[in-house]
Amino acid sequence: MTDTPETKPFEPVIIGFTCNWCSYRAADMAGISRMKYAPNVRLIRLMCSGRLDPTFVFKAFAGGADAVLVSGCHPGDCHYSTQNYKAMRRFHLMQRVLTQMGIEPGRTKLLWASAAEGQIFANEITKFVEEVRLLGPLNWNKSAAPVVPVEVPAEEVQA
Amino acid sequence: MSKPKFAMYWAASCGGCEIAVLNIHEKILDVDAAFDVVFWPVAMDAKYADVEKMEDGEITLCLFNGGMRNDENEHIARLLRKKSKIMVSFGSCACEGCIPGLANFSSIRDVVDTAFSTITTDNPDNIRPQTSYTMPEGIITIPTLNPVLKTLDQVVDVDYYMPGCPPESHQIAAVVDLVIAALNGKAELPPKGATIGAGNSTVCDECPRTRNVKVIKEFGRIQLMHADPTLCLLEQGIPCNGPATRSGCNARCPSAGAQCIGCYGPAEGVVDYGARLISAFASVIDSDKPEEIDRILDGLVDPAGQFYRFNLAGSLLRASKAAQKG
Amino acid sequence: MQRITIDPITRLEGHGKIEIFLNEEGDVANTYFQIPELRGFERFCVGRPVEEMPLLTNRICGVCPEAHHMAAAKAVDAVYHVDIPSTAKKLRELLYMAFYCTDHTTHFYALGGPDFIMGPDAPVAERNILGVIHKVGLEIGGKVIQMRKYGHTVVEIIGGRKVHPCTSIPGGLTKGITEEQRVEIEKMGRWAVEFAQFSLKVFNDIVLANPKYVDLILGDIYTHQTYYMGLVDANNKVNFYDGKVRVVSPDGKEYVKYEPKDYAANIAEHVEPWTYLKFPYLKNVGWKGLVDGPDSGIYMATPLSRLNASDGMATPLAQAEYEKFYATLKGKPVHQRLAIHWARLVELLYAAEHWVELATDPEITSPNFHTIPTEKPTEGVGIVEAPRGTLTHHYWTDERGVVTKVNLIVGTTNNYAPITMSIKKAASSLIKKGNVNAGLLNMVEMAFRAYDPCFGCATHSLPGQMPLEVTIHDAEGQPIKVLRQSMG
Amino acid sequence: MSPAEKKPQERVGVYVCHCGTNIAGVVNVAEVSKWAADNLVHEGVIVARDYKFMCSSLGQELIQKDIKELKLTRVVVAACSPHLHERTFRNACKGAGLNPYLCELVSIREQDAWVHTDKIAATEKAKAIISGGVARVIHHVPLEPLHVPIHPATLIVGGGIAGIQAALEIADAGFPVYLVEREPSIGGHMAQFDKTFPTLDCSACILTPKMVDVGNHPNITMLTYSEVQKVDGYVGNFAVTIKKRARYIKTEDCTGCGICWEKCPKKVIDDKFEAGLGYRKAVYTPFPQAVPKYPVIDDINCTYYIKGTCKACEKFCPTNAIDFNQKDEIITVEVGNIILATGWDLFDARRVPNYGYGRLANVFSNLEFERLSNSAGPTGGNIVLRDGKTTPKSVGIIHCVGSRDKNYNNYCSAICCMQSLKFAHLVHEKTGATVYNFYIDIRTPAKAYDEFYQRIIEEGTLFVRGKVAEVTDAARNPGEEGKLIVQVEDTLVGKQRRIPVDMVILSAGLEPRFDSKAVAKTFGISCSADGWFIERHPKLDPVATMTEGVYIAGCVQGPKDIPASVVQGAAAAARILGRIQQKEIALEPVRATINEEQCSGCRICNTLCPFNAILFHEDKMVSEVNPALCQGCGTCVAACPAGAISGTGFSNEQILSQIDGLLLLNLDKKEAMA
Repeated sequence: MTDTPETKPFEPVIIGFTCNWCSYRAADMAGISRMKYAPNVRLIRLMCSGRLDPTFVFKAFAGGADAVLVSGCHPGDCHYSTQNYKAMRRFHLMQRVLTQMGIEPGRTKLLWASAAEGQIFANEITKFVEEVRLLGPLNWNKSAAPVVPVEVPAEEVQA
Repeated sequence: MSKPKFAMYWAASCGGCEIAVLNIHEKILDVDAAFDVVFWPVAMDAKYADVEKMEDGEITLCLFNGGMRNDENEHIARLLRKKSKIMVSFGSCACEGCIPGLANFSSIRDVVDTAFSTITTDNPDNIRPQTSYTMPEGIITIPTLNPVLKTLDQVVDVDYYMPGCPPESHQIAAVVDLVIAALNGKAELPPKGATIGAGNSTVCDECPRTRNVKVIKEFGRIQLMHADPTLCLLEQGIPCNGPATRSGCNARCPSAGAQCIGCYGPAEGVVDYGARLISAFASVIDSDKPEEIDRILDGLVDPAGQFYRFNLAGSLLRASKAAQKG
Repeated sequence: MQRITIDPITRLEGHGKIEIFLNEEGDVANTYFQIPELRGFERFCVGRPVEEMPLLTNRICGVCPEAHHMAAAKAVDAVYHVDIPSTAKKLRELLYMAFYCTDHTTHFYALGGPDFIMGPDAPVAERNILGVIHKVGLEIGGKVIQMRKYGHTVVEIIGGRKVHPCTSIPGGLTKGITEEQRVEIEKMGRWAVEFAQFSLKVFNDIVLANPKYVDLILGDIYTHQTYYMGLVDANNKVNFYDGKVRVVSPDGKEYVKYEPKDYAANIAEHVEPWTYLKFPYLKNVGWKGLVDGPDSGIYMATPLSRLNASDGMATPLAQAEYEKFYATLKGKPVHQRLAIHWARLVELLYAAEHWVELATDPEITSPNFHTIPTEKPTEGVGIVEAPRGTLTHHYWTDERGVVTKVNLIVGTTNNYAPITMSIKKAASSLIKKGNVNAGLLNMVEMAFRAYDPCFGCATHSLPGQMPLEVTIHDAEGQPIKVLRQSMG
Repeated sequence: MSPAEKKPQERVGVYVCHCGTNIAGVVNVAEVSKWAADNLVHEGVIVARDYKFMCSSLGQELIQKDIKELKLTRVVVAACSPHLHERTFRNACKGAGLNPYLCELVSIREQDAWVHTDKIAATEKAKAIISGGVARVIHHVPLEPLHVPIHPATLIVGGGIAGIQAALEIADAGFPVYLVEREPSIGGHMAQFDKTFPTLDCSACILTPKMVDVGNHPNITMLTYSEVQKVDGYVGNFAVTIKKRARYIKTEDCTGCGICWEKCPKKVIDDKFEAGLGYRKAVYTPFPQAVPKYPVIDDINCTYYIKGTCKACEKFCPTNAIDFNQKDEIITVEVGNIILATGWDLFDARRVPNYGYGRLANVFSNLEFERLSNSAGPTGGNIVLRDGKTTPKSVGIIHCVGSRDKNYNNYCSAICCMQSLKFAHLVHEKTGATVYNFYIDIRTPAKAYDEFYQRIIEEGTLFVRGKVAEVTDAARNPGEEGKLIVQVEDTLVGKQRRIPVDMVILSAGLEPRFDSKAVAKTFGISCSADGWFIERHPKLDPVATMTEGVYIAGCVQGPKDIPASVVQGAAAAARILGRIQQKEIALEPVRATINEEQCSGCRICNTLCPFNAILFHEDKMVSEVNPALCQGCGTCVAACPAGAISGTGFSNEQILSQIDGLLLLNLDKKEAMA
């Protein structure tokens, strides 16, 4: 976990998972068109968002990433027909688990971007970086939150 | 000539592992015959002083069960590691934290506060146990609890892992045979870091229930239905951890009509047990619409607990350096 | 001031630790019995689906997981306000009887037994199960192992697993038993009855026939005037699985009898800063410190307590033994702690008899073993008698049946205060003028072991050997003398 | 309980490209390569160099020299996107004797230099990216492409112009073709048309010769009145199960003389070929030039099958070719490749109620009009109203019916403009009526198309720019009595107009076949949300699909006109011929494999593969991946609860290590270990 001194602003480290056919090419597109975005994201290329194993996301957080981006083809346009739907289902469940683990939902983002949407890709990354900057570094002390708030109302004393 | 030395110890555990060892019944006599039992609190005089006096590596085989809940657990783990040739992480607590590892969902402060503020607790001054306390007669001390419960291999180097809560007696017997044979040069010990006394596949491999392709339309609660006794529980919507849980238990719980709760931990080579189940369950959810997916997932009232019931302390997130700081 | 540290005594959750402080005269100034472990089930069970409680709380104790499984099962039934089918109730109780036989057997032969069979002053090396076997013959060892095997077999048939059963759910069980299984269970049950009678005979021949032991039992060192707690049925007979909690005062009169759900109005837990374990006491009598007598809320929950708190046993053979018990020990209640061993055997016989009753019940093989709960889950209490004392589980849930709060008062915990007192009493009466000898250790150990302690419901030690090491420090705290007993 | 981290001792070379100033202008490449050399030694990095253009032959030689002299076992190139030069550098490694899959290309141009301005941040990011690449490449394994033989035969589904073109191309090249057609005859929609734009040559005249060629071709097996039921196998080795519906005609005896349908007493409205305007018999061929020539008996309408008597056809057949007991036949053919040319369905104009089609007699669909104006059609080519005699004096043609309309289909159907212009011309030519074209935009984007548009304007056709709101027969003034009134906002003059006409022709759009989704599933390919089949690449690979060995041609891929369909038919054929010539095909070795010992047969993965590559063995209770069908998406790898499935090229070790690398955790393993 990166402890940043008050002096310089907190620069989040974000790991991004892209699909070989859409979002990775969107990143290429952003590059080719020289669009600028925040340098905080480091991308990993998968063949398909369907390859995304929650282990990868947990590994990234455990390794000190402040946030994780998951991206793939738009629903309906998956290069492998329907695999991005599986990615979507996993993402939903994964986020619930992460929340219970004390990691704010805002630290994970699911982004659909086609090969042509370099601009969207660039904008979303910059936006995401700012959102994470506001959340601050991943704080495990703070985040070890109870799953259900423990309340002890007095009247419950009589069983 | 002296027999090889045997030790067994429990850190933060329930004692079930000891009972499981005793349940190998007559085999226990083989252990007694093959080994010189030098340290086994459940069975005999247990004094750390004796162990401290031993040569390093003097103990041939040490079965260590229980998690690392406090500094004393860690101290003894290090001591026994030093003195033992073969250190076996024995049972779910040592291997992956087991049920007590669920405490890692909350801060240790939270855990203690809860224990000392229950409705029957008479604690007007809101007292908490002190690791060192001065009584009129003098200072008395108790161990310090760790911020998170750790697995054995997060504290010391481990030679073998033997999963299960507790490990099945027939598996223990088999391992005992293997080690004894190996000591007599009649068998090969597996490579360091291997999991012993368990299968390489998952519980489904041993489960007698019939299986079809998986399509989850709804998650159910076992008490709210009369489950079909012959059909795969997961296909009936009951969140059964069998698909991701290492085989070796003969699928006891599913065979008895209860879902597998995952006490044998992850299969060979799996990095994060819970992630396997998250990915598997979610993948076969029968919907492509976010709202409907959420509705179906609402049927899983405690996903993290479901997927990390025995494995939280050993999970990527809760085993991370960062988490252990907190 | 001198200080004696007994560390470690046998392991109880981590390991228990006894501190004995001597005053300038070398007499006992005070003793502290510390429990250094806390796992926090009350906290981390919060957020879990309530139907998992019988599986999670199992893991509090691997020696009596059956007790936690049952208390939890009854609590979750209560949470869902569901009446379970009588077949389910009988199956659970049958499992529980088999468990009791196993557990009581283990304790009597491996733990408590040696003290009497071998004698408190027998050489340490012989004062264990092996010594017992040598003295009373090898076949008894076989019988003990057989009894444990049979017990675990029944637990596995009904509970699905030998350790940490898994079949109890809100509304009953996940499975029933077949006729073949029933026949097998009945066979084992009948054997268990004979075994229980045999065990009482062993106790009779070796202990009661020996005046020295009887004196020891009746001796003052091991006597405390406390309240006694136990679960009783409608006829105030001892019951392990169900009924009301009855408490009798030191003079044997019924002090209170309450429904499980009213436990919180009757029990409170005192906190000390030097131990992780709490001291339960009778709320309405109050906490007066570690002292006995009618004005102190300290109570005991053991086999002896259950006999004291009841009007008898529900099965004929056990009832006869019950009467003999009080006749021999002259009056009721019996305050002598060492009588717990005998009481345990009376319970063993009852458990075995009831085992047969249930195994021959026509309903036992019925497929009607689960009722689907229909009401909204809210809150529930489940109480059973664990071998080591009254066990209370109390859960609160939200409308989805997810646990929001948990309270547990675990078997042995009930006896934390009495045990502490016993240790102090034994120490005080044996340590005079700083004179400490090995005999002290045996005696303290016996005071201790009578309770069959299983702190924080961890496990207890086998066989017969209570590892004790006593270091005597001088005023500067320098060790001046080390006494130790070991297997040699 | 994670397994002890593997600590391989590989010899890694790192090559940082300047790409002229493209990278070097923002990233301090010299610093980066020095950093790699200093900080990644324990990972096995023994050399790190930077160079102006790594992709140049000199750059490649630099790498090859190191591979040979420094005995490199792994190569990491930090340059542009793998999509640009991965193959380049892999080949370079191969040239130097290193398995190409032991080379990893990481992008510090598209993903770094080109998108960041802060030079320090960009340089630091480059280090992380390279660290990730190094951590990953260590876990690469040598891979060999998968070689599978190609069966020389080809299956073509759909006997329209695209399918016909493809069939002839392949057959002429000397390879066997199975041409499957659902209807009794090949020809498709083109056979229904009168004239074809812009040349106005007669559709039948240009199509019929091709149909005959197909019919007579020794290399073509026609399977008309047939449907594909099941496809097993994979590229090069498909086994296709086809259902041949019973014709009740002994084709070996039938001469196609036509006496049977002459004598057949049962008239049936022909809503297929004649678009409901004409009749056919219960025994029939769809049209005179049908190929094959022999008819079919429509057993739904045939009196014999209804009443059990009649058999007129049988009585009169000179060659006893009628066989009422014929049964459907299931056959299986082996092919190496498949072309799907199943075409399109016409948008049902009834779905636009305000245009009155089906309600107002003289509102016609474009297909109806084709038949009306076709000299072989029900009116012998006379353009008349529903009454069958009255010639219209004014005709309105409405464009974009069901197309470019968010209520129906968003897409442009591509052919309607030209088709409507063609209609306008035909009406003029044959009736001299006044013609209005109601259009949104006129699109004439092909050779000689716009010239045709100009010609139609000159012919005096009236053009009203605006989306027609309604077609009604409710007259508001005497002038409108008995007419169809077209209510439209003329957006050029900016006012509402009511234009009375005698006849309205709706240029209904093209839609995917009603069963396109099912067909896609049968062949294991994907269709877009609206139902058109998805090509491998919209620009660079328009006729291949993501499924190796399955190609698409014609309107099945999206609306297009005849020339475009012919082009695609030929293109698909060319692609397949290339394959057949090679006799075998090399597949990318990025594949999933299941460890049988670890697989528990839980069957979680079974439903996850869109290519049906995962099969379950009931006997062994384990699942298996067919490597030739697997496309390497990795979804099953990620889903396997037992961790029994591994994916070559994108293994867990590779990705997990890359994460460590990107987070710079690999700089000091001791630290990184929790």
